Amino acid sequence: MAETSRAQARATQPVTKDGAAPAELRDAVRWYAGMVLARRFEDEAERAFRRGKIGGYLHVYTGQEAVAAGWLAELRSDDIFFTAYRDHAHALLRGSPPGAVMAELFGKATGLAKGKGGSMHLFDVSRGFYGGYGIVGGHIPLATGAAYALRYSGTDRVCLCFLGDGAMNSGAFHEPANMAGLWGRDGLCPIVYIVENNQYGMGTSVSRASAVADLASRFAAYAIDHERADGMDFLAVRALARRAIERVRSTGRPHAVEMLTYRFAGHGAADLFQPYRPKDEVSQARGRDPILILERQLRKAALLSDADVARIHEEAERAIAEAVRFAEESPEPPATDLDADIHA
Amino acid sequence: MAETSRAQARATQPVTKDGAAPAELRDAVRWYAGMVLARRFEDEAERAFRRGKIGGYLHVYTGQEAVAAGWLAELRSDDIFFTAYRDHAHALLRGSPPGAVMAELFGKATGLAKGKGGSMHLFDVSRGFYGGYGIVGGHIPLATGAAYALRYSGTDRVCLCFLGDGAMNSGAFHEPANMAGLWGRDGLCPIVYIVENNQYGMGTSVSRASAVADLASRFAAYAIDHERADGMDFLAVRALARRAIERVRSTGRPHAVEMLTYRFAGHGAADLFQPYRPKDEVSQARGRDPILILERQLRKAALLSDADVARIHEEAERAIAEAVRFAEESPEPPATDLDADIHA
Amino acid sequence: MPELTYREALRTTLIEEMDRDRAVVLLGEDIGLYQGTFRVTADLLDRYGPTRVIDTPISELGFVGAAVGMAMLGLRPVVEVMTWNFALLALDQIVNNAAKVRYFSGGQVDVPLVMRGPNGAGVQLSAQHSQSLEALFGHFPGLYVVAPATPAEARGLLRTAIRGKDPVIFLENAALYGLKGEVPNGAFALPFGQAEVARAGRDVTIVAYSRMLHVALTAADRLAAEGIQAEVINLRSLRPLDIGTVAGSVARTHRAVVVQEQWRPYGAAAEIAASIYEQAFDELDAPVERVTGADAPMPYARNLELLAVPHEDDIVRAVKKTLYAS
Amino acid sequence: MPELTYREALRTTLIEEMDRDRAVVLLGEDIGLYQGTFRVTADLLDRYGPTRVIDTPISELGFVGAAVGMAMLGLRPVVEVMTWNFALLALDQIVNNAAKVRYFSGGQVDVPLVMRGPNGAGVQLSAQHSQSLEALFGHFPGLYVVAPATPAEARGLLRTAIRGKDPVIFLENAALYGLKGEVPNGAFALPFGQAEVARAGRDVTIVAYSRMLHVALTAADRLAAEGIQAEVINLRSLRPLDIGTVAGSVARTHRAVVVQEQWRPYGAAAEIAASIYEQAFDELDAPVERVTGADAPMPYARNLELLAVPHEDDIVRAVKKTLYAS
Ligand SMILES: Cc1ncc(C[n+]2csc(CCOP(=O)(O)OP(=O)(O)O)c2C)c(N)n1
Ligand SMILES: Cc1ncc(C[n+]2csc(CCOP(=O)(O)OP(=O)(O)O)c2C)c(N)n1
Ligand SMILES: [Mg+2]
Ligand SMILES: [Mg+2]
Repeated sequence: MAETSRAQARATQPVTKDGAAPAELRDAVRWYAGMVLARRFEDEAERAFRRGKIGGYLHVYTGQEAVAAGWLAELRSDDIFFTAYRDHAHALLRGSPPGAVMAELFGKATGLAKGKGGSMHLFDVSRGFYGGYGIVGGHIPLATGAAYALRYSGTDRVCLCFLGDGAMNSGAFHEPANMAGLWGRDGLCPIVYIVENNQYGMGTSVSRASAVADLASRFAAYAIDHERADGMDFLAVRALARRAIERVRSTGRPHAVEMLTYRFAGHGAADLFQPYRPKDEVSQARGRDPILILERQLRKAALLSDADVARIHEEAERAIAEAVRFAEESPEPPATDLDADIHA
Repeated sequence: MAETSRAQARATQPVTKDGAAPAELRDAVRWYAGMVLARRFEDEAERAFRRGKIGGYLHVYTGQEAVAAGWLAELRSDDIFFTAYRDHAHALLRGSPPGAVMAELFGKATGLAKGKGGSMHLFDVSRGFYGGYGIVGGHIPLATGAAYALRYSGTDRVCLCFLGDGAMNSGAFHEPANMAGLWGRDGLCPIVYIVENNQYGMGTSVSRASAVADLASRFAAYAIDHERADGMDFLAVRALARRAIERVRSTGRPHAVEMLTYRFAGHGAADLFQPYRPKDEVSQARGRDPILILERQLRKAALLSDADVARIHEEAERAIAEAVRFAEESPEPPATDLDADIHA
Repeated sequence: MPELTYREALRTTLIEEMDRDRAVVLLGEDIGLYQGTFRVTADLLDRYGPTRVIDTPISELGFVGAAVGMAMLGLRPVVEVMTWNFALLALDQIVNNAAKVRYFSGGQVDVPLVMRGPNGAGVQLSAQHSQSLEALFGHFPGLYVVAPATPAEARGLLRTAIRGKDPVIFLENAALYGLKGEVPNGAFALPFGQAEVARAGRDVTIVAYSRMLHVALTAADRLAAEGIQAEVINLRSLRPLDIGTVAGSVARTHRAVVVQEQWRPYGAAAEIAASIYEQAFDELDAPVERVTGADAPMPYARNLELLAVPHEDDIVRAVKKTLYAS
Repeated sequence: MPELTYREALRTTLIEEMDRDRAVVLLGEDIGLYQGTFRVTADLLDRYGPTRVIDTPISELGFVGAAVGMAMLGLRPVVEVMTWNFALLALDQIVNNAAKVRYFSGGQVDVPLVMRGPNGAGVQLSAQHSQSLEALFGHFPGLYVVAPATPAEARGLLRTAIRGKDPVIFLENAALYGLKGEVPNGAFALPFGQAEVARAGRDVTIVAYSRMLHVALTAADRLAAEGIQAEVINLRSLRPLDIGTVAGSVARTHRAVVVQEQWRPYGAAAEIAASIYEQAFDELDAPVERVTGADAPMPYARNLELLAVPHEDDIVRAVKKTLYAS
């Protein structure tokens, strides 16, 4: 918590005395643009879902962008990460082409996973993105083992494991977290567990699902260092991410961070009325839109002008329109793909 | 911890100033006799195993007797409990006939479970003993739901759930513990989790299996009150059990206790050489034999004489010999039992 | 008889049983405040309160096991699994405790537990959310496994399940929740292990259950237009399997096609086919045909998904194969 | 060729592969300091150290999933499940991640994971510890499921499993660990999906695998003494199933008996029998007989347990039934 307030303090005074931008501001405009792109992508995906172009489940990331952006901004290009099904922004912010991401949602052969995975199973292994999983908590053991493999293989690569607040009540969280604590003693588990606490698992609030509200504190049960911080402020997230990733990289020990955030949209595209949360809670949360927070900070630091903002939004608009066109025009997977990729 | 030392202090001064025995000493001789009986039962069971009279797995409780005795001494007759496969002493101390327990191990029709469950699956529902389970951790969800049912049904009955240190690393521990924390808020989960920390899960010591050595502290992750105490001193265990059970009964909230104890024998009858632990660790632990500790306390309080001790051992000897005879002479289950008890 | 949807049949039966017996409690993820993913439990939290309609954390192993414990202590929990896919996480509790504890306790406990929720493929839910797991559950003694295909069956089988003393795997299907049909009132209940002749015919026997029943009936319509009279058997129950009714039909038609949605190897149709041969080998004029899903994880792309699940065409083709084989 | 026990064949193959490829690591409960419940990994902790021989907590879901993650990152984990019963707790990781991640990632990852350990009944281990789960695992595409019956197969199939790129369910059997047999040296490997004619005969085909192969061979000996020549097929692999070899045999013998240890409903013999009919219906002179375990949770009492598992008598009886049926 001390960490957080320090980071927050820095974020509100982004330019240091001698006029040099601190590390968090390095190419922050690029990440601002990335967050805008991710947001526009989600809006368009929801529209495409209603047009019947996207099937199955669709879980958008609207409101949480600063978390993925802050962490991926500090992730080295050869590092890796895993997440659950709310995964579009993670792919986009890591640099996967928006067209390939959209094509995956459209179930097309040009999709990130050849149209075989869909929205919940984005993968871009060439960029270190190891998926995209639909069983709540199911990817946490994978990420933990992957972290072990990275260190076992003699590298200093690290692994990020994004997970939801709801996932923390699963045995699939408890068991690998304990193993990470054990393996970390020997410096063999370079992982950061990033709990994206968006306050709800579907319609169940954290306080109704978890016996303790302070989710970070649960990592004490596994001897994993942990902290809790605002997840709506990109600069603060990024500063914290840098320190955490550096530490994990140098020690090989796991680290955990609970990011306080909010899901602006419904759980999935079918969750329209959200009887489980008050409307004003949502509008209040929207008042702390991570994109607008960063925008204000960058403007204040004179790193972003009205013209820049307009250009970034236009570019995002264009990129997403292009992605949709690409997805629409791409071919379906060939019938022979049904039986492909089952075995090597 | 404070609790423990207070209890220990009391235990060494068992008779209060005005000469009245404190509550822990109430019928303590009876529990001493029960522990002696349980110990003799285990010795005989191991012998019968080597004679080929008992098959499958055989996990004896030698060394841990004060835990089951201390808790069951305070359990009301209509209360219930669950445990794992190391369950003979629990049945005996609750009053199940030694003959029926031994007959179960012998696979006889007169066994507690008609010979269908064996050593790992003792059951005596008439006495509130709901088993006896072989999958590590698998009974913890059952016990938690059972506790809910007791309170839901409007009773003030409570449920004890004995579990091993090794079981705490399973999702089958984490998930119900969290639910107990939640249900406890409404006073709907009158359960005590009794972690029998005998230092090992098979050949894996607590420190090699659990990222934190202080197992009780893990219950903080579920907002469950917890304490840690010596499990070798019957009087101390009993004092603690009385307070814990009273509290759980009156509040309907879960409580957790880690009992520090030791398994004198191998994990199971096949675990002869125990390469995973030093011999002197075992002999040192045997130096704090719970039966001898209680014996000393009772002698000091003048509640037990040499003659009493001799008589109690003789009676145990006779009871166990009788149990073995009963088991040997009992018939096998009829062939028709193979298909019985599958459905109602 | 009123017309109800499959969903309403389930929901009103829950209400009737909860009104009748306070031992009936519901547990599951988002069944309360969220009103249930498929709204089968809509409004029930308001009606019965949070001690009877229990929203659980995402803890399948934990809450299924807790429900087993409740059942052992005399409650009658009805667990909603949001989809059966997630129940794989609870499999140990289902097969090692629920199904067996009566047995290994020597008959000292009842386990009146119902687990219900949608089974099988939806629309583009991809590999982890599209499994049809009846063969897996059907393998374990101690369980009942039923799969209602109509609103009436949904009510009749659910009532039997709730009033029983044993664990029941109650397999619904997402595509059926909106299906309408007449549903008997009152204490209408259907026994387990009784298949039904859903359509009479003399040329071939088609065996199906759950959603595949409707695909089979449509196929039978098409066959009828070509002059082929298919008899369609609706199994209703996978464990126990009413092989008598199936074999009786085959004794009349001498040909059989078994339909299942899942992967073919070690799927339900294998058991049904093997049992048909055992009961009616001499009656058969052609090998039993199995119509099954593709032996692949479910792909997301709609075109591939359509190739992965059985359609009426596949049934028609299989029927013809049995007819022209002999 | 040296004579080795099944256990030694497994252990020495692990050693050879670990010496050859540092990517091979072992994980499991008590495989290190305790030396392995069945001593298959005896001494390996000393040999390779704790980073390659990883004693895990009692966390089946966690360590199986971790091994899948290791495999995705290029290691070749070999997981010991103390017995396959406990793997039910890890089923979600096995079928939803290990088996499918190659597919739903569009082929972006390999999963060279081996899970091995004893499957099937032991002696008086009772209901929770005596399951024979091959039909369950065989159902899921993306998995290989093999069941070596001899020391040579143990080595040959384990090597193929470790060097492969896909998850393998490697089913051993506690009763076989002490079995001796000749085991080829060097890089001896057996391909998956190839059954073997373990004994030639012209009168009837007996299909078996794992421990049941030996029961079948003893039954064949007894039948031979009565002048009945049984051909015994050792499947070795359940997924894929080499139905060609089986059907080829049935085409010669015109009769088949399939043996499995598990519960009959939805068991492996159903798939094998159904496949035989599909490939060789016209060749069959009698219905395929299934010899299976009793449809009950495993009882503890030895007399009941003996009634619950198949014996050579049951096979002999089934063979005679096929012979005198036609
Ligand atoms: C094991 C399992 N149980 C239930 C579900 C259904 N489900 C999908 S998402 C979800 C909520 C998860 O909440 P959280 O982890 O907080 O992630 P968020 O959706 O908030 O990003 C549930 C219950 C599932 N996919 N897997
Ligand atoms: C899920 C599961 N995994 C593994 C085993 C094998 N096993 C039986 S007992 C045991 C150790 C359990 O240790 P602990 O919980 O400390 O109980 P203790 O034996 O010390 O009483 C293990 C690993 C099992 N029975 N169940
Ligand atoms: Mg959430
Ligand atoms: Mg222990």
